[in-house]
Amino acid sequence: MTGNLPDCSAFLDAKGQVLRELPDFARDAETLITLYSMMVKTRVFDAKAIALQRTGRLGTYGSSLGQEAISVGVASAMSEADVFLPSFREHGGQLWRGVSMEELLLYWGGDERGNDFAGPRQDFPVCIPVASHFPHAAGVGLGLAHKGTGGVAVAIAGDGATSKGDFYEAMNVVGVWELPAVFVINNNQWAISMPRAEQTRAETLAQKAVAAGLPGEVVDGNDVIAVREATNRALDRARAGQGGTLIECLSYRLSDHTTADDASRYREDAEVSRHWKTEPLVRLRTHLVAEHGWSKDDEEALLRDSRTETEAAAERYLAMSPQPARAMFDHLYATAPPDIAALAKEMGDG
Amino acid sequence: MTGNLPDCSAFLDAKGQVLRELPDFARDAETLITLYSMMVKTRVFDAKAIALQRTGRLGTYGSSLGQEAISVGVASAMSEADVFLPSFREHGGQLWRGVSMEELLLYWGGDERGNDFAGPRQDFPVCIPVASHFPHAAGVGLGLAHKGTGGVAVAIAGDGATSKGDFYEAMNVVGVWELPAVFVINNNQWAISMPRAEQTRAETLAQKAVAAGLPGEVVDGNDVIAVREATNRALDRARAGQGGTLIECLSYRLSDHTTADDASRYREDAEVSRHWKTEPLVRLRTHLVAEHGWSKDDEEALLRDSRTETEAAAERYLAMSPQPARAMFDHLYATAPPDIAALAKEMGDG
Amino acid sequence: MADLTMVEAIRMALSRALEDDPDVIIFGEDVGIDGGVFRATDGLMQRFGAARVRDTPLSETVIAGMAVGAATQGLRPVAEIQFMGFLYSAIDQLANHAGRLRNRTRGRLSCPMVLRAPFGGGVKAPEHHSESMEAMLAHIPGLRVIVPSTPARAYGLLLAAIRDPDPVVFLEPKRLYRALKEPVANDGIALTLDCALVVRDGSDLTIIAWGAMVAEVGRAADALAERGISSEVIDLSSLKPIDRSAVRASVQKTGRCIIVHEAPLTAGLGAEIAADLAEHCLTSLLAPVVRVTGYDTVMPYAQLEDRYMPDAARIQAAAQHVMEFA
Amino acid sequence: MADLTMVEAIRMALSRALEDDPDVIIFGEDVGIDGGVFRATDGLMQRFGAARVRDTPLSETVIAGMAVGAATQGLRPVAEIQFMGFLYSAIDQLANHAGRLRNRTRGRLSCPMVLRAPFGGGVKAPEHHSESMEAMLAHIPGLRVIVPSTPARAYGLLLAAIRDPDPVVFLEPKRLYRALKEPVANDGIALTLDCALVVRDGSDLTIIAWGAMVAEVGRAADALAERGISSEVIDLSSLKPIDRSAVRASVQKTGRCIIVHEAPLTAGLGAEIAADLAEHCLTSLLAPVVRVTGYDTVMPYAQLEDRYMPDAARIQAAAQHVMEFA
Ligand SMILES: Cc1ncc(C[n+]2csc(CCOP(=O)(O)OP(=O)(O)O)c2C)c(N)n1
Ligand SMILES: Cc1ncc(C[n+]2csc(CCOP(=O)(O)OP(=O)(O)O)c2C)c(N)n1
Ligand SMILES: [Mg+2]
Ligand SMILES: [Mg+2]
Repeated sequence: MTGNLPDCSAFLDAKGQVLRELPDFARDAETLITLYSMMVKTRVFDAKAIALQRTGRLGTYGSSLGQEAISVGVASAMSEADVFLPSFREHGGQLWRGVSMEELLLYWGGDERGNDFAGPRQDFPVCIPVASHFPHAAGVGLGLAHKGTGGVAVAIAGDGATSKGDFYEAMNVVGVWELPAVFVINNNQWAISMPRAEQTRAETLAQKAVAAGLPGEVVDGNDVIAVREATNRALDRARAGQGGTLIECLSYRLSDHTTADDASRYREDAEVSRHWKTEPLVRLRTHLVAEHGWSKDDEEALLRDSRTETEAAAERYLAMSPQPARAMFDHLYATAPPDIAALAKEMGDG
Repeated sequence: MTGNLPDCSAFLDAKGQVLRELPDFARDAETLITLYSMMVKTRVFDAKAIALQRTGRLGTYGSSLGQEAISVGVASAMSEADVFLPSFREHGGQLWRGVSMEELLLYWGGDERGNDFAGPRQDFPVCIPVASHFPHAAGVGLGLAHKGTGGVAVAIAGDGATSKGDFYEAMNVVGVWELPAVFVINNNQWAISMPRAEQTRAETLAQKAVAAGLPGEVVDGNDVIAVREATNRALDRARAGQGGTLIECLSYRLSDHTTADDASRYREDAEVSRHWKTEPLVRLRTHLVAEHGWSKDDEEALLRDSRTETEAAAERYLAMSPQPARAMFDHLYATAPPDIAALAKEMGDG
Repeated sequence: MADLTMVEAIRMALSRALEDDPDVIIFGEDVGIDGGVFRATDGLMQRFGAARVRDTPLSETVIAGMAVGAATQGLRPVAEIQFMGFLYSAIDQLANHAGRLRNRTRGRLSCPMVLRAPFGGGVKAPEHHSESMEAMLAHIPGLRVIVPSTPARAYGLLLAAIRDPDPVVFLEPKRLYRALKEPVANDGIALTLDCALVVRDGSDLTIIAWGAMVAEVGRAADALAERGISSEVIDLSSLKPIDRSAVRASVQKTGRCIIVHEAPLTAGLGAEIAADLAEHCLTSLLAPVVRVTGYDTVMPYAQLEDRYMPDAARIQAAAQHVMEFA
Repeated sequence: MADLTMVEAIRMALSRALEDDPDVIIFGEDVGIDGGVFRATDGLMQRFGAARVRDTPLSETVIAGMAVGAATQGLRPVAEIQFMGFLYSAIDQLANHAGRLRNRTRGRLSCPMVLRAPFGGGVKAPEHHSESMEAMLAHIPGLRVIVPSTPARAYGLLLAAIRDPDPVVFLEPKRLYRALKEPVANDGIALTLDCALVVRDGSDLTIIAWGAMVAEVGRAADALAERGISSEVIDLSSLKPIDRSAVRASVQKTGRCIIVHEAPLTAGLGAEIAADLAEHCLTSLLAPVVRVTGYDTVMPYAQLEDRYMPDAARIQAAAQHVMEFA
């Protein structure tokens, strides 16, 4: 069974104590509050999404409970020119990048329009087939390098994803072509019912980078500062033409795999409880309170605002009229061949 | 471009000098002569196969020139209970295991009967889709372990094969399930026109084992003693229930990729010439001469015998009557469904 | 004889196979302690041990390829792909290896493996979880492709697939996993592979379907019967090889044929059946052979999937069209 | 206007595309200094530089997936799979991503990529080098699948594929690479995609084929003409989408149809065409629609491949059968 997390690079420990000199960005109260706020918002959004699913108003949904620091930390390090390629559990990163809650709900509610975000137009939609977006990230990196935009492709997936050949093949080409691409692993210790230890004999997932001649490192994925700092360094390397990096972020999936899963079938409550002690929000809050005067009122206001925003998004989502059936033919091709055009017409507006 | 080979574990250097204490088997003249003889025979067979191809009597053929020590070394370490899963360039290993020259010619001549060897009935036929037999080796290892035969699956493929996801996925499961499987890489520095350096940024191919938590090692693939010794150790580990190993054998493809290839399009003659100095036969011959009284007569007799055997096999191959066309339906299923049976019947014996 | 759902019947067949034959092993993602995401293997690891029912890493290529390798060593692997949308990575192993190992070695090696995968829509699953790409598999020489349509059929066909000496892809219509129950005896009796089943006798037209569509066709046939149209319904069951004589015999009798499947129209398996009729039953045909299928577009997300999949209404409309043809 | 072989015409189209559009890039195994194993990219790396014509590691999944990613960034990747037998590992990327990226993002992202692959038999290549599995690709929503049958068609269709804003699989009949020459102008003019081409007018029967089989059909048609049978020959060219109206129009005229392809019969693309006729042209059909195809078995090794593939004799026999049908 999965035990406690091994020691790894962190700036804040689980109790919010500063372990080593903070990077510049983490000495700025505003920055830290923004990071914290997005993590809280993500958690509030998660809860709402699950509630919607439980009441039949959303499809199967995978919560990011406990892993908010990873995708918020990663996304917060990225620039607009970069391209984010998320897996299905990185809601916080998508929100940070500018995808709206309403769009996320649309997607998880089973409506393609959720992928047509107004926000980061160049970002990829969620990738469901595990690890199959790593090759895209290599290609995006190739494209960005070719166009000389200075942008970097940043793909994120889970610990399970590291067992797929796609992950390996993509790392390999990123390595040998020195593509500007950063691969992040949200190692939440579980792939549905499969504990990390049974996924691979490798001691760390970061060490898999050795196979591609890439640098790989392990960071505490519950410390948003550590995640952002590691991502910063990886992005700098990529922008400097030094190629890709693999970052393993250690965290823990505090929730079921998705709303369709019942994790009590395969793991002990005690293990979950233990990991609640190291989750990412408390430590940052403690630090904010201790160092930056974060007050009870601030906290309550943040929660209230997050809930208001989430509720409003949910209401807009629920009020949206569905696409007409013929929308299934829209955008299949840039120009519909005769058969497709005929089908769309036949279906009418009903 | 690919330079000289890095230093790596060898017992005999290119000049046949003993570099370190020989393993027991390599102090036995008879064993060494058997190894040497099979390497010579393989080279003679290769030349004949190419001649047959050039005169339109064989299909596209990939020579193993310069890499004879690898598959002979590997196969010679294996027992009968083990299962060999070769790629398309490991004729020496197949011959050692008991596949006949005639069967090899049949296969490369485009006749399925070449895979129905009288010899090692459990061995796999040649695998053409690069690296796709590594998953088989994992499964064979699983089967052997399940049946408790003490057998080990031994798969071999080229440097290019290490870029395929199949290789990685298979290593990973071998690692985490501790399967009795040995993966050998014939790193002949080229994958068709792709030099090793452009295949991956990894410094060695052996280090790819790190990704699966497997031990990996680099040996001098031109030293049959080193190859056999490393394979012995890997097999021992596997038989002792300690799981798999990756062995990278450094060698050089002295020939074109296949008879359909023209390597002068993409590499310098000088590079090839340089590698002729380190090829595997000379060093062992020198050692045999110096230490075990191998004489000119012995050498000539060996060459004569090898040629006689090869010519006889080629004659038998050329004399074989082809399969009837309906043979294409044989063995599609254990029991032919009606359509297939009808097709076979319809085709008659013509 | 217990009333079982399809997923229970599948579990019973797997359990029976594990009991009867020590060479049967099961592996796939989450098939162990979790019992499979649909619970098809629930309790089997606990009962038969982790050496026989085993969770694999997240590697579809290896799941299929390891099954090939294990099958050559006398095991009978029953491997699971969690959803058909993730089976594409296994196609290389199916087409380049499983389907040809016996043929290319002239019978020396064989590949008695089963690859199970839930498939099809109708449960409002996330993207990539509702595909029906059985035609791609049915095109691969050397495979068998089986789809059950009821719990009892699932039990008997799965036992047959596991006992078959050649590779079988066993596709389970997830929409039916819990949709209905029927009595299923744990009698260890395998059904015969390669056979279609006439599930309803009729005289006016033949309707061919498989998997979840068989029930949909049944509903349509009921409605048609009320309007005096007598449908013969065939559950194709074996998608490869196709039981062509059963299909032809029915169409020769009725003179009309509709084929129903969830997969997209173009190059779907319905085409093969219609083509077979256009060659072998042309003179019997009183009306066009009509296919009622998923449309030639990407399977839409949950909100529109009902509008994508054939339903009784579309089947009835096609039947009406065929009956009125003159 | 030079007389070119098909492989030369392909090279000229690639070269033209690289000249005309700085966003066009080429990658694949051995496409660089070696110029591709069939020399389709010979000299292109030398001329356009290694940043635009680039050898990939031996990774088909990444070749296809990297093309998807690069295509979203405004590049026009023309990626090569060395032989169709190694394309299976790319199917996941084609089906789960390339074919649906535009649709699933409601047009926000698109995938203007071309995946080239030599396919088909007839050159006595080793095992796994002679497959024709185009039907599997034609079943995937959102793709285009194109097969040229002559050098000039290859030039114009490849340019069209590269300029198309959506993913195209471009399958090159390797048997034709050097089989014949024809004048091909480097005029930069793309042919229209999605269209079949009537390559021979006739009145007694329609014969439909693509790729290398078009020439084989031509030989059969010559022989049939000597016996007074007039064949209309259609080069399907676009396997997805199918130009159904062209096929139907011809069969409505001739009343008879034969379809020829190298791929195995069952669930091959011929089925789709026959099925379309069985639905839409039934009353025009004077005879069964006959498919002359590869057999439903593994492509045999070189010694027997001639006996596997359709040839003029088999096509003639089928035509005779269809003409004599009453
Ligand atoms: C290729 C593929 N195989 C199987 C699945 C089904 N599946 C969805 S999530 C999942 C586990 C993923 O685990 P991990 O990569 O650790 O990500 P996490 O869910 O923990 O975020 C599986 C097996 C899938 N989506 N894609
Ligand atoms: C999956 C796959 N892709 C492409 C090919 C075509 N091909 C045959 S051999 C080869 C190069 C193999 O290089 P390597 O693995 O180093 O083996 P070597 O030929 O050097 O022994 C390629 C690309 C193939 N057989 N299989
Ligand atoms: Mg995980
Ligand atoms: Mg090599």
